Amino acid sequence: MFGFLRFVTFSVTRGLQGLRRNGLMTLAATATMLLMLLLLAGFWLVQAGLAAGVQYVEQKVEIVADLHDVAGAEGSLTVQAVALAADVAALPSVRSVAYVSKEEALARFRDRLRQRGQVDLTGFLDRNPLPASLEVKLVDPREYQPIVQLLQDRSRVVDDVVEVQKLVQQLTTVTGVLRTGGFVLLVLVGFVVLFIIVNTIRLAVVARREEIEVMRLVGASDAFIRWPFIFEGAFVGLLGAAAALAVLAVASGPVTDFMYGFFRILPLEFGSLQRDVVLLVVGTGLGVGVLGSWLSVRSYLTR
Amino acid sequence: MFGFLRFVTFSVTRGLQGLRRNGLMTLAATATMLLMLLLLAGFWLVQAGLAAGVQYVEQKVEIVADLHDVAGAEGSLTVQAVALAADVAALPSVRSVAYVSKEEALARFRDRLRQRGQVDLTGFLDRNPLPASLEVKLVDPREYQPIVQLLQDRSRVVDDVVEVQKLVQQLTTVTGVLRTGGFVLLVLVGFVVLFIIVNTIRLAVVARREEIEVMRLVGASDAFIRWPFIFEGAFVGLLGAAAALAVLAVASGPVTDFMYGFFRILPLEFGSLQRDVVLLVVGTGLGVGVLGSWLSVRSYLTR
Amino acid sequence: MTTPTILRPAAALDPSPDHAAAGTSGVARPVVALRGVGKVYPNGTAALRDVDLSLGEGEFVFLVGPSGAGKSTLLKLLIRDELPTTGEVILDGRDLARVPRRKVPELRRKIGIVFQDFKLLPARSVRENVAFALEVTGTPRGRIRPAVDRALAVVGLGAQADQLPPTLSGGEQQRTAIARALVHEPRLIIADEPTGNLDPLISWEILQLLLRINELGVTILIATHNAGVVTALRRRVVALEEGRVVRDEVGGYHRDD
Amino acid sequence: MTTPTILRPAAALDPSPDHAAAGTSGVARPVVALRGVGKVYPNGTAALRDVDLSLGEGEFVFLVGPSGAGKSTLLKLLIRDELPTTGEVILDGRDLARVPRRKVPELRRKIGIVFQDFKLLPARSVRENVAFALEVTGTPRGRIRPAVDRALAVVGLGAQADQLPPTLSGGEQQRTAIARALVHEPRLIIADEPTGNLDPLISWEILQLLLRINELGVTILIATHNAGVVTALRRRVVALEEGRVVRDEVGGYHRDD
Ligand SMILES: Nc1ncnc2c1ncn2[C@@H]1O[C@H](COP(=O)(O)OP(=O)(O)OP(=O)(O)O)[C@@H](O)[C@H]1O
Ligand SMILES: Nc1ncnc2c1ncn2[C@@H]1O[C@H](COP(=O)(O)OP(=O)(O)OP(=O)(O)O)[C@@H](O)[C@H]1O
Ligand SMILES: [Mg+2]
Ligand SMILES: [Mg+2]
Repeated sequence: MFGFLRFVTFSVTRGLQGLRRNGLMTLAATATMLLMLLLLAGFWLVQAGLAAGVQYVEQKVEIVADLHDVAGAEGSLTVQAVALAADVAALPSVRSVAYVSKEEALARFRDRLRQRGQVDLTGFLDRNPLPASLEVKLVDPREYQPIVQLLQDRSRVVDDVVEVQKLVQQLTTVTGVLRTGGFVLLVLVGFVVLFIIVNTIRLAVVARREEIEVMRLVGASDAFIRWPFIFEGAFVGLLGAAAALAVLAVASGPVTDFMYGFFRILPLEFGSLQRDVVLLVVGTGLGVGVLGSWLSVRSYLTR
Repeated sequence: MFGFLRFVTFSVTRGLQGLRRNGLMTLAATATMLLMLLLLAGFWLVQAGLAAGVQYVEQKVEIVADLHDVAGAEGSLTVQAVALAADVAALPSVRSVAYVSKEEALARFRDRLRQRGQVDLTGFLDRNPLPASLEVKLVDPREYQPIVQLLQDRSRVVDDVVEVQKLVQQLTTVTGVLRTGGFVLLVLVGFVVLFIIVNTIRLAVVARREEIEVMRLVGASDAFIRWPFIFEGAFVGLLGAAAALAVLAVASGPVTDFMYGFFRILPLEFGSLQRDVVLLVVGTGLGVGVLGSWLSVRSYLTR
Repeated sequence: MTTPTILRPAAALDPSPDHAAAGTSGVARPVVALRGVGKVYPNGTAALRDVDLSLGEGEFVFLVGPSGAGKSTLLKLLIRDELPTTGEVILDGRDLARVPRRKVPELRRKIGIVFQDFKLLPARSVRENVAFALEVTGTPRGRIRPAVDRALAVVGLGAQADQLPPTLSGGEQQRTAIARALVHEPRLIIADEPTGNLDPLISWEILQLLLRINELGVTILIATHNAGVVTALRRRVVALEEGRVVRDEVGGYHRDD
Repeated sequence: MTTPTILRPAAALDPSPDHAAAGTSGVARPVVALRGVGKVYPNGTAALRDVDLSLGEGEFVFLVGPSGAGKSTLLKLLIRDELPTTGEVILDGRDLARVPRRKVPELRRKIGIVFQDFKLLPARSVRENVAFALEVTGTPRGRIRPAVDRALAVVGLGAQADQLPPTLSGGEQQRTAIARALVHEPRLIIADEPTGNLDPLISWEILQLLLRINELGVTILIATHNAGVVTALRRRVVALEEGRVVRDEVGGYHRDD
C-alpha cells in the first residue's frame, strides 16, 4: 500500500520533472496538442451546427395534398377531409397533420407576396382560386412514400399530391450528403489529430531513449519506467486541452454572436453542446497523451 | 567551381542519407507534412469554392428602378428611360444596365410563377399592372449608394428604387462575412500547418544535435553543416507534397463529381484551380521543409 | 584529491589471504557461473567462445585482456543485457535465459554496475543521477538522500553534486558512475574499466574502497587495463583473449610479472 | 593485437633529444601559446587560473594532473570550443578570441583532436565516422577512401570498419576516435586521455604511432593519466593542479620518479 503510494508519487513527480526538463519537447507537444484539439473542436462544432440545421430543415419537410375544389360542395368535402386528416395522423411515421382551408390558403399567398415585395394581384380576382389542402409533417422525411400512397388512394377527396416526391428526394439527398460528409470529415480530421499528436509524443520519447535504457539497466521494473512517461503524456494532453478550452471560451462570445446573427433564420437547438465540447477536448487530449506515451515507451521496453 | 560541385553533391548525398538513417523521424515528418498539406489544400479548395460562389451571387446583385407607368405616355417615357439608362451605364461602378419593358416584366412574372409551381392568376387580369424598369448591375455591389441616389433624383422617370438598400446591405454583409471568415480560417489553418511541420522537423533535428556538434568540432564550415539538413528538409517537403498531390489526384474524381452535382445550381468558374493547388502544395511543402531545417540548425550553429 | 601524496599500493593493501586463495574453483557458493558460454553478435562477431567461469561469494576478481577480447560482453551477459548464444549464465543459482522478463529488474537490483561508457543522464545532476538508481527501484524517499550523500562522499564528488554530467571532467563522470553502482549496496559489483579516466591517486582510492566493500562479503568483478593495480594487488585474475579464457589464477596483469 | 608479446617501453623508444630538450620556453616558433589564461565556467567553477604555456612547433608534450585539474578545459580552449575568461589563447600566431566565427572551422581543420568521450556518431559505421572528418571539410571523394583505410589500419581497426560504434568495444571506439583525429594529417594533434580504454599493448602501439608522427614535425599534446607511459618516455610534462600549472619540465608522471 505504502509502496503503491510511493510509486504513484514517484511517477507523478517524474512526469512533472520530465515536462520541465524537456522544455522544447513539452512546448512542441503541447502546442501541437492545442492546435489539433482546436481543429477538432472547430470541426465538431461546425458538424454539430450542420446537423442541427439539417434536422431543422428536415422537420420542415411536409407532404401537401391539395383537395378537390367543387363550388357548393365545400361542406361535405370539409368533413371528408377532416376524416382523412385523422386517418393520416394515426400513422406512426406522421408527426402532425394540418388542414388548410381555402381562405387560409389565400391569406398565406397574399402574405408571401407581400414578404417578397411582389405585386399583389389578388385584388383583381373575383373568386378564390386556391384549393384547400392537408399539410402532413413526417417523423422521418425519408419515409414519405406510404403516406403519399395513402393520400393518392383517397382520390375522392385528394386532387393532387403536390410535387412532393421530387422535393423530398432532393432534400433528403442533400441533407444526407451533408450529414455523411460532415461526419466523414470529422472522422478524418480526428485521425489526423490522433496521428500527429501521437507522433509528436513519440518523437519526444525517442529523444529520451537513453533515460529508458539507464532505467532498464539499473533494475527499474517496467511500471516504474512506463508510468512517469504516461503521466507526462497525460499532463501534456491536459495542458493542451485546458489551453484549447480557454481559447474556445474566449472565442465563444463573438463566434456565437456571429453564428446567431447568421443563422437567425433557423432556430437551432444546440442542447448540451458546451458539455459535449468540453468532454471531447479533454477526453481526446488525455486519451491521446496517454496512448502516445504508452505506445512510444512500449517499443523500448519490449527489448 | 569543382569545390562547389563537390559541396552540392556532398549536401544532397548526406541529405538523402539522413532520410534513410532516421527512418522514424523521416516517416513522422513526412506523414505530418502530408496530412497538413492535405488539410491546407482542402481548406483552400473550400475557400476557393466559397469565393467563387460568393462572387457569382454578388454578380447577381442589381438595383432595380421601377419606372413611372402612365397610360398613354409610354412612348415619351421609354425615350427618357433609355436616356437615363445610358447615363447610368456611363458610371464607372456600373457593369451593365438593362431596360425591362412592361411586357417583358409580365412574361417574367408568369415564368416565375410557373417555375415555383404557384397558381398563375394573371389570366384573370384585364390590364398589365407591372411597370417597366431599369436593372443595373454593379462592379462592386457595396458601391450601390451613389447609383441609387442618381436614380432617385430622376424622379420624373423613376417611380421607386425597389428595396435595393436592405437587400444589398444584407447580401454584402453575408458575402463579406463568408469571404473574410473563409480567408481568416485559411490563414489560421496555414499557421497551424506551418507551426506543426516546423516543429516536427525541429524535433527531428534536435535528435541529431550530436551530429552537428561533431561536425562543428571537426572543423566543418557552417555551410557544410547546414545544407545537408536543408536538403533533407526539402526532400521531406517534396515527398509530403508528392504524396498529398497523389491523394488529391485520386480523390479529385469523386469529389469533383459530388461538388459538381451539389453546386450545379451555380455555374462556378474555377479557372486555374488545379494549377493553383499544385503550386500551393509543392510550394508550402518545400518552403516549410527548408524553413524548418534552417531554423532548427541555426540554433545549434550560433553557439 | 588535492594532496599530492601517493598512496603506494603495498601500503594500502589488505592481503586478506582467504579471498586471494579462492582461485578458479570458487570455494564458496558460486554467485556467478558461466558454463560453456559462447556469444556471437548478430553481425557475426564471435565475442566469447566456450567460456567457463565461476565466482564464489565474496571473491574479488579482475578480468583482463586486450581491447575487443570480450570483457564487456561477459559483463553484459551477467546483467542479462545480452543473452548467450550457447551455454548458460547462472546468477545466484538461476539460469538467466530462463528468468522471465518480469523478474529481470529484481535480479539487476542486486548488482551494482559501472558501465564503460558511464551511461549517465545528461539532463540530471550528479546527485540525481545517483539517486535515480534508488528512486526507480522504489526506495522510500527518506532513505535516498543520506545514501546518495554517502556514496558521493566516498568517491569524492561532494562539491560537484549539483553539476550536470556534461559539465564534469571525465574522471568526475566516471566517479559518478561508480557512486551510482555503490549506492544501493549491492551484493555483486561489476565494474567495466572503472579507472580508465582517473589519475593513479584516485584509481587507488577507488580500489581501496572496493577492497573494503569486498571485505564486507560483496563479490566484485572488475574488467580493467590498469596493469599497475592488477599486478600490485595479486588477486585472482581471469584473462580473456579473442573470447576465450586463457588464464585464471592469482597473479598480475601479465602472466610473468 | 593478437600477439601477446609485450613491447617494452625502452625497446620502442626513439629518444630524439632535440624534442626532449625543447623544455618550457619552446625553442621553435610557438604553435600554441596561453598567456595568463583563466577559465571560470558559468556555474562558478574556476577550471583554469592564470595559466602560461607555450608549445613549440614539433614538440611532444604530456599534460597530466588529477581528475578535475582542468586538462580537458585547456584542450577545449585550444580548439575554441570554449573561450577563456581572462588572458589570451594564441594558435599559430592568432588570438583565438579575435578570430571571427566564420574562420574558426579553418583553424580546427589544422588540428586533430581525440575527445575524452570519443564523440562518435552512433548511426555511422567506423569507416564513415573517420571519413566524416574529411567529407565535411570538403575533401575530394577520391582522396577520402585511401586516407581512411590507412588511418584504420594504423589503429588496427581494419576488421571492424563496417561496425557501428555501439557495437564496438570501448577500446575500439577509442581507436576510432584516434583514427579520425589522424586522418586529415593535422599539424597539431590534441589527444584527451587517448589510452584510457586501451590495454597496455595497444596503448604503447598508439604512442609509438604518435611519436613517429611527431618525428614528421607534427606538434603533439596529450592529456593522460597513464603514468607508465609518461614516465617511460621522459618527454616534456606539464602538470596541472586545481587549474594551475604546478610543474613544466622533462620528466615522468610524478615529480620524483
Ligand atoms: N553489439 C555488438 N554487435 C556486434 N559486435 C559487437 C557488439 N558488441 C561488441 N562487439 C564486438 O565484440 C568484440 C568484443 O567486444 P567487448 O566490448 O566485449 O570487448 P572488450 O573486451 O570489452 O574490449 P575493450 O577493452 O576495448 O572494452 C569486439 O570485437 C566488438 O567489436
Ligand atoms: N561546462 C562546464 N561547466 C561547469 N563546470 C565545468 C564544465 N566543464 C568542466 N567543469 C569543471 O571544471 C573542472 C575541470 O574540468 P576538466 O574537464 O578540465 O578536468 P580534467 O582535468 O580534464 O579532469 P579528468 O582527468 O577527470 O578528465 C572540473 O571540476 C569540472 O567539474
Ligand atoms: Mg569493454
Ligand atoms: Mg578531462
